[in-house]
Amino acid sequence: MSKPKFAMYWSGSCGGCEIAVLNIGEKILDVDARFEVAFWPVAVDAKVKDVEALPDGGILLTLWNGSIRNEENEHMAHLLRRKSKLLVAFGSCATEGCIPGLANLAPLKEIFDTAYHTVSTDNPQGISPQPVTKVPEGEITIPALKDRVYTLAQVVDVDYYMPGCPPESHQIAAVIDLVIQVLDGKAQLPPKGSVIGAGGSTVCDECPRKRNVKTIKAFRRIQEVAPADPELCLLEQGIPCNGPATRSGCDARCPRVGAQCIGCYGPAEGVIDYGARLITAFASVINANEPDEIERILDGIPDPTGQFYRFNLADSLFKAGAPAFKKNGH
Amino acid sequence: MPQTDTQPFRTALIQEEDLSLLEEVSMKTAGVSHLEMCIQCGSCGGSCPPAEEMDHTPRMLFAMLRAGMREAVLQSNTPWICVSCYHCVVRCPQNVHITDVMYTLKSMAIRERKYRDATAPEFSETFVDMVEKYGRSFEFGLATRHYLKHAPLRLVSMSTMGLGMLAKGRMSITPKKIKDMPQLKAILDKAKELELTS
Amino acid sequence: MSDYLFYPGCSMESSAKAYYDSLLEIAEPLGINLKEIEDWNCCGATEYVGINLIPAYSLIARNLALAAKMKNGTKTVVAPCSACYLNLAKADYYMAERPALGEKVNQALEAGGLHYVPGSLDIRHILDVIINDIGLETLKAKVIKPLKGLRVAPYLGCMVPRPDYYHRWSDPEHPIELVEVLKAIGAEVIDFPRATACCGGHMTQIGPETAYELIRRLISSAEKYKADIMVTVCPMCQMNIDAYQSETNRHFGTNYHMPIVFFTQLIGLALGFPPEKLGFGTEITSTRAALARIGVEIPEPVEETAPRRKKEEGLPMPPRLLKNVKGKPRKAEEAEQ
Amino acid sequence: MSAESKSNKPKVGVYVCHCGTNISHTVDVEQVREWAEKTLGAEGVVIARDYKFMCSSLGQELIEKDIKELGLERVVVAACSPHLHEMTFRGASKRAGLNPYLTELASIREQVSWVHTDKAVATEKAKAVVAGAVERVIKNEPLEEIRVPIHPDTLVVGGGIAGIQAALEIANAGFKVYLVEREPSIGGHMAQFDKTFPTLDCAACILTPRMFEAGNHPNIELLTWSEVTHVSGYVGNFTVTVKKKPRYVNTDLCTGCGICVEKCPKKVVDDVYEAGLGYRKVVYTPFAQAVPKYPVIDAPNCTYFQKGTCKACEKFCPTNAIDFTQKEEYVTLPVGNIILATGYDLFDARRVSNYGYGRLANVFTSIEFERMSNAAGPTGGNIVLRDGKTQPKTVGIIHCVGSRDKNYNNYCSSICCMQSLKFAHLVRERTGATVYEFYIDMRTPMKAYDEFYQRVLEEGTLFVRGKVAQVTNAARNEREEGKLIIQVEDTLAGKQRRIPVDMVILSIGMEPRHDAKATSHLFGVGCSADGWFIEKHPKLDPVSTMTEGVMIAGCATGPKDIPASVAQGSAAAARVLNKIMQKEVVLEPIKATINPEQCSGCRICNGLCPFNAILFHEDRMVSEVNPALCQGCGTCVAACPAGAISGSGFSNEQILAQIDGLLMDVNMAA
Amino acid sequence: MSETFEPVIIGFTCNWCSYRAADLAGTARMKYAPNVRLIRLMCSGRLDPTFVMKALASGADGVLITGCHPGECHYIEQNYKALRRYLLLRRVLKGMGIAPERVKLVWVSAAEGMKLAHEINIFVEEIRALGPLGWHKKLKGNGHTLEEPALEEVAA
Repeated sequence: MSKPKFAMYWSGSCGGCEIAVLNIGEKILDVDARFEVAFWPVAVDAKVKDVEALPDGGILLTLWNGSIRNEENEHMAHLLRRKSKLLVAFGSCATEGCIPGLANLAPLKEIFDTAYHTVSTDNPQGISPQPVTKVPEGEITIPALKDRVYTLAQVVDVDYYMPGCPPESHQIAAVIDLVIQVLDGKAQLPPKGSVIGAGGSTVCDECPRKRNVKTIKAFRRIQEVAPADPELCLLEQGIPCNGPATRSGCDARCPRVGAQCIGCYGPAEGVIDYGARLITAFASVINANEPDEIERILDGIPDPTGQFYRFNLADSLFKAGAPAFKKNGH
Repeated sequence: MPQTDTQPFRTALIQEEDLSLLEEVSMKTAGVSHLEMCIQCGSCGGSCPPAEEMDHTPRMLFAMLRAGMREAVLQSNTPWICVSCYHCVVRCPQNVHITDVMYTLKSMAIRERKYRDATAPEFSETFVDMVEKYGRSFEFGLATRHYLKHAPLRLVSMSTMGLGMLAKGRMSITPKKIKDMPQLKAILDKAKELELTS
Repeated sequence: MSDYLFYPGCSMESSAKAYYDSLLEIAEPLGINLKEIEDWNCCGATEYVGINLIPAYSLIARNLALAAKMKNGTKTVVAPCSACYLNLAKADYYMAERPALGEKVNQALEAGGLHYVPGSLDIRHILDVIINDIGLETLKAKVIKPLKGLRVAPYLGCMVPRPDYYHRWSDPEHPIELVEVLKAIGAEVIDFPRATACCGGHMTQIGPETAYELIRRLISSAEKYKADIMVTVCPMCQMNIDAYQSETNRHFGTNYHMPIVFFTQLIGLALGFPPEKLGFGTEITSTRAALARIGVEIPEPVEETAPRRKKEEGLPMPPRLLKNVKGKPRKAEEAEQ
Repeated sequence: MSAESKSNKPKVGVYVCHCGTNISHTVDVEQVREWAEKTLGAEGVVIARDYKFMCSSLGQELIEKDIKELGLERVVVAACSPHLHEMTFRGASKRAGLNPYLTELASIREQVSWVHTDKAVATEKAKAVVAGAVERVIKNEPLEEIRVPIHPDTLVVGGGIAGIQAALEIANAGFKVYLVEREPSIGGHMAQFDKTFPTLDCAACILTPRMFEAGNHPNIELLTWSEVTHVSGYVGNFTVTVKKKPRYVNTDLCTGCGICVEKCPKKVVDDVYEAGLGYRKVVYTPFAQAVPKYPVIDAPNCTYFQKGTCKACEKFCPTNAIDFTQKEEYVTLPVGNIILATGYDLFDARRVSNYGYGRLANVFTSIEFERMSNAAGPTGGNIVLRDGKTQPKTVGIIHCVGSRDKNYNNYCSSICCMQSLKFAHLVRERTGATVYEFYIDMRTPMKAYDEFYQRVLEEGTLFVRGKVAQVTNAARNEREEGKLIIQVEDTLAGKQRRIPVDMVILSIGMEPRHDAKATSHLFGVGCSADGWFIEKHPKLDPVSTMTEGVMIAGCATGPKDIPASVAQGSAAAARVLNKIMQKEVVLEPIKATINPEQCSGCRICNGLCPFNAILFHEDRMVSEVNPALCQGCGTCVAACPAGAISGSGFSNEQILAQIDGLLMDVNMAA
Repeated sequence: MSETFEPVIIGFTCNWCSYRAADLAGTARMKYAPNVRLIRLMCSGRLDPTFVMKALASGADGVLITGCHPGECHYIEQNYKALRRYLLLRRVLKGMGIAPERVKLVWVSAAEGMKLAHEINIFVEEIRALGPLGWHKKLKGNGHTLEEPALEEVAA
């Protein structure tokens, strides 16, 4: 009998997730041993038509890495959904939009201009790529951008979610192990829709730093606190650490080495809006009752929206900032 | 000061009540007058240094305002006796802006020509004329003009003092004038068109 | 050297020249840099408000608008004259408290191409600046010739400590600021019960009898407390008590002789300036006798002359409430005079 | 990552009330009913009815019947405010066997029909409100009320007359009371007074027996010279820590003979009991009838403690009871209920500088006068000037000092009028002096109070209606020389008057204790901005607070006279007794709970609970809510960054669903 | 959108003060704008920013938050926590290009039925002036065609 098929796809994202997978060391051999890699542009040379040729559900496991930024992403999402038994939103981009999702704070036009018509771009003729370009040979098309960045689950049905930017390699290994055990009938798959490769609590759960009741008189950026107390909870030192609201699973890597958590593992189990959790968490530790003083303390968080939605904007209640809905000539 | 014959003392209120009076005064007063908050405790009347000269204590005047006794209030000499010492204001348990209410009553009395002794109102008007003319007050002009009109006799006794002041260089016989009179004039002309309505 | 926007007021150039001259003299050594407001105008005293509100406040506000245009670094306007100080402060306060007034006044100002945002300036009296910005310690340090033995009656009058909407003073009726300053320059300050009583204001012009009585009350109690001289911060008070003293005497058949000078003049003396530079001699009621006393033996202490309770006998008294001069917590013994 | 499942919704019944015509005159009730049945059918509404009066027994039976016959699992009643009839309809559901917390009341009367006029618009809003309630109730979960046993002991804080009264009531009912007082003796302000209005019986004569009874009651444990430092726990189960300040006197050996006091060489001004008007020794009992009788050494003033010498008291003590080595000790007491009778402070008359107190010798405060007129006081009851000898010939009594004044305290201190009248009587009785009373309004509302006013009028006291402007020593003429001049407008004569007097008495008002805010936090009771404790309900529940098991009595909630304070002492005691008799308390099941799996122990919630209901387990690094302590405000629920805290009764699911419901029409339109 | 825009506003009330104020306004038959739909919480401290965002994202044009006056919180001091969250939430909204004025916090005691009515009327007008938010419509965009939603103006 032939090996079950495995696929991995890279849409709107940086590709770090692909590296993270390759980063799992010899485990990668198990993948090769137990699976036939049907489609994985980074690793093997298979074409989309090969995928189309497969029967529906022909792929057992697909790890989808990346957000849905353009129509091609969306098209592939539908295709691989159809062809896969298990579709996993792999990494922050796929699960919650991640950094690409921040584009949802700006109008499409502006994003385009920034990409093609700013000093950082060498574009002497000022070319703006068009969805359709006529050339003597005929038409060339490139996928049009969607009005905003979507998460995978916002366009197709997703079986499992695996957060992280990127997911920690040991977590990836664990997940692969799990699937293999399932294949061997040694384990059960978790219920559809669950989050895999992560913990059920938040980063503080894995953070070794000492914690007390928190009362903050000032928020300061980490470079302004020199040196930060290596033992004490960063938030208690006024450093806006997203750990309290961010799903555990990364083993508190950043706080361990004295950098505040920026929230790449996304919201904890059952949370509806990640940013909202941080708003109330940070507001709760402020030790002031007078509006003016509170405002003064809040000035210590120069970009609250960025601070709270760096990874989660596309999956937040608002999904985007108002400018993203500007009607624009694109 | 005894009740004058133009305002005979009566024990019954004979004027038409004008219940809008209190609000009108309050509205025309700078700041928030709190006039309606008066509890008639009399700390103003008790505080007032020249109270004995007044037809009515401030408190009584406020009661009359409430009662809508427009004529009597505007004819009362009380606002004209007020020396703006603000003792009543800081002692008032209800934070009524008493001094400013007095200013309002003066201006109303002037506008309606209700005051019974012209000395004070005309002194103010003379003062203001000077200011509107020069942008500065002009004590010499003010004093002379004022005394000539209202107290020619006092002028004599005053003149010794006046001369003293002149001699000591504390009074000049020529007025000082600000540079941008047109600007001031424009401002004041505009201001005179405006009324405190809300 | 700290900068202040300066609003002299009309009287400083005439009846209160002594105040002006002495202030300008002492400003430099005390580190006060006064930048006079460009083309300032009369504040309308207590007269204009009694005639027409909006023009009156527009008149005042023009000065504020001009000052606001000049402010760089400092937002503090200093006025030495009580009436000016109060008018400026009240205009600023009321324009904010009563937005309707603020709008109207600004409408008027626009006609002159000006605008004023209430609250954008701090309006303060020179005494407030000296005690709270310069500080008693600095002042003490500058004293060359303490006024030892000069018994002064501190007379603040009305419009500086009252109504005090901005709560700048220790008390509206028995403030200690002037007392503190006079003590700092070594004068012997009497416990003057009428320190904030009224001098009659403009009544000297329009109702002299009324004014004379108020003046009499002041002079008589200053005499009773054996003051050599009264010290004021207000041109109007100085004018009334100084220039109308003879009138008052004539009116009551008394023969008081109570000179009154500006506190800046005495500070000037203490800082070692020659009297003539400080406008001494321009007063109607001569200060010669009083000034002659400076430097002679200490006269009998205040307690015995002033009709005050004796201490350490009978029932104990509650300690005085310790008032704070801003930035300077006071010690118990200082509170007791 | 949202996975909404619309499957198997519970059966909901909707009942729209006409409330006579109160609702139906502005809301088309029939239309709402019909709409609920049709449109909300998809949401699980199986039946919708309207009825004239849902709260009537017939209306309620309607619901019960449907629950039984249609097997309703949720009920929504669209009628009046839940504060009116929530209990009623929960009761109906309960009777029909449905958990009462599965019933919601949608307020379409107070929030719709009574406040809007346009019928069409009102009807639409009513629909939205109903939709909100339906969506919400679907997410409701069955709740069980919580029952907690009650510890029979009671803590009474404050040994004034209110506290003493409360303690005695409870002790006499046979239950243990701890009475904590921060001064060396119980008795409070009342012990300072001479006579009490309006009956003029001597305060000591009526108070001392009560003090003695309290001091010797087998069920009352006195903790004087002590302060409560920590309170934890909840109704029925408080744990209180009390700091016992060192007396430096061994109370087991001391017989209260008073020799130490006699021999102590050092006198200091007594600011507390003698209100600064008299002196006391450094080792002292505040007053003769003090309970307990043991003296206290005032260490900061004691020569031995300061210089290491003297020890006169120790030398002369016949029982060697003096013990300079004593240290403060802490005792913890388990109690079921707490009564706060912490009383009041007096207004600092020096703040009214124009009245000259502290500057003019012969201006006295009411409390100084109480001491002066007290036979046991510093002057032996002689009414004299500050010189200690001269009797005043004229006395002015000024009302409302620091009260009814926006510059100081806005409120009326309620006792000052009567107290001033009492003073007038005493002055005339003892000195025959001429007495002036300066008042704004004469407030004598209680039993026999106005009669007393009449009596004082009759005695010839001169009343001047006017708030005194100033008291000064600046004379204007011989007549005023050497006198205190009271300057006032006689508002009834309409004239300013200057009245020379020898003595001025300022009737100073009551103020909240200077440390009231701290106390309110310590015991978790509400405290208004000015500092008076807040009653659970100012009219209907004046001795309870928002914190179950903590009662308040006396002046801690605002100025009161002795009868009122005593009445409140008894009332609070009654409240406590009925709790004790119930043996257990029932608590509303609106509580927060923390899911230990999700809690990461970040400790953000710990600081948020004013009732200290959230404890942190260092060992497991998780926080936990103590359900009996939790008051159900939900602040921690809203604050938890991990979403690990859920609040029963007001869960996220319920509220989010309600939002969906309230906005249903908007989304249908779109 | 129609010519006369009728805002839809979600109001959060505290069980002990503002909700009772609403009852009072009712019993006193005070009339006020029908645009606000109230939700009862036990305390303004229960207000989770999620609720506000949820309301705005699902079609509300504004959110009114009400609680006990400072110092008078039924739970002693929880209204201060509401205040802190509110102030931070407004900053985040601004960052999202949503006018922070769409969310307003007012203190209303149980006795202030009149004030509540008044505040509601004021807020309704303020939101009317801001125009519709219509976020629920915006989110309905299928990703290819965009309809014309009103654009927020936020002072930078």
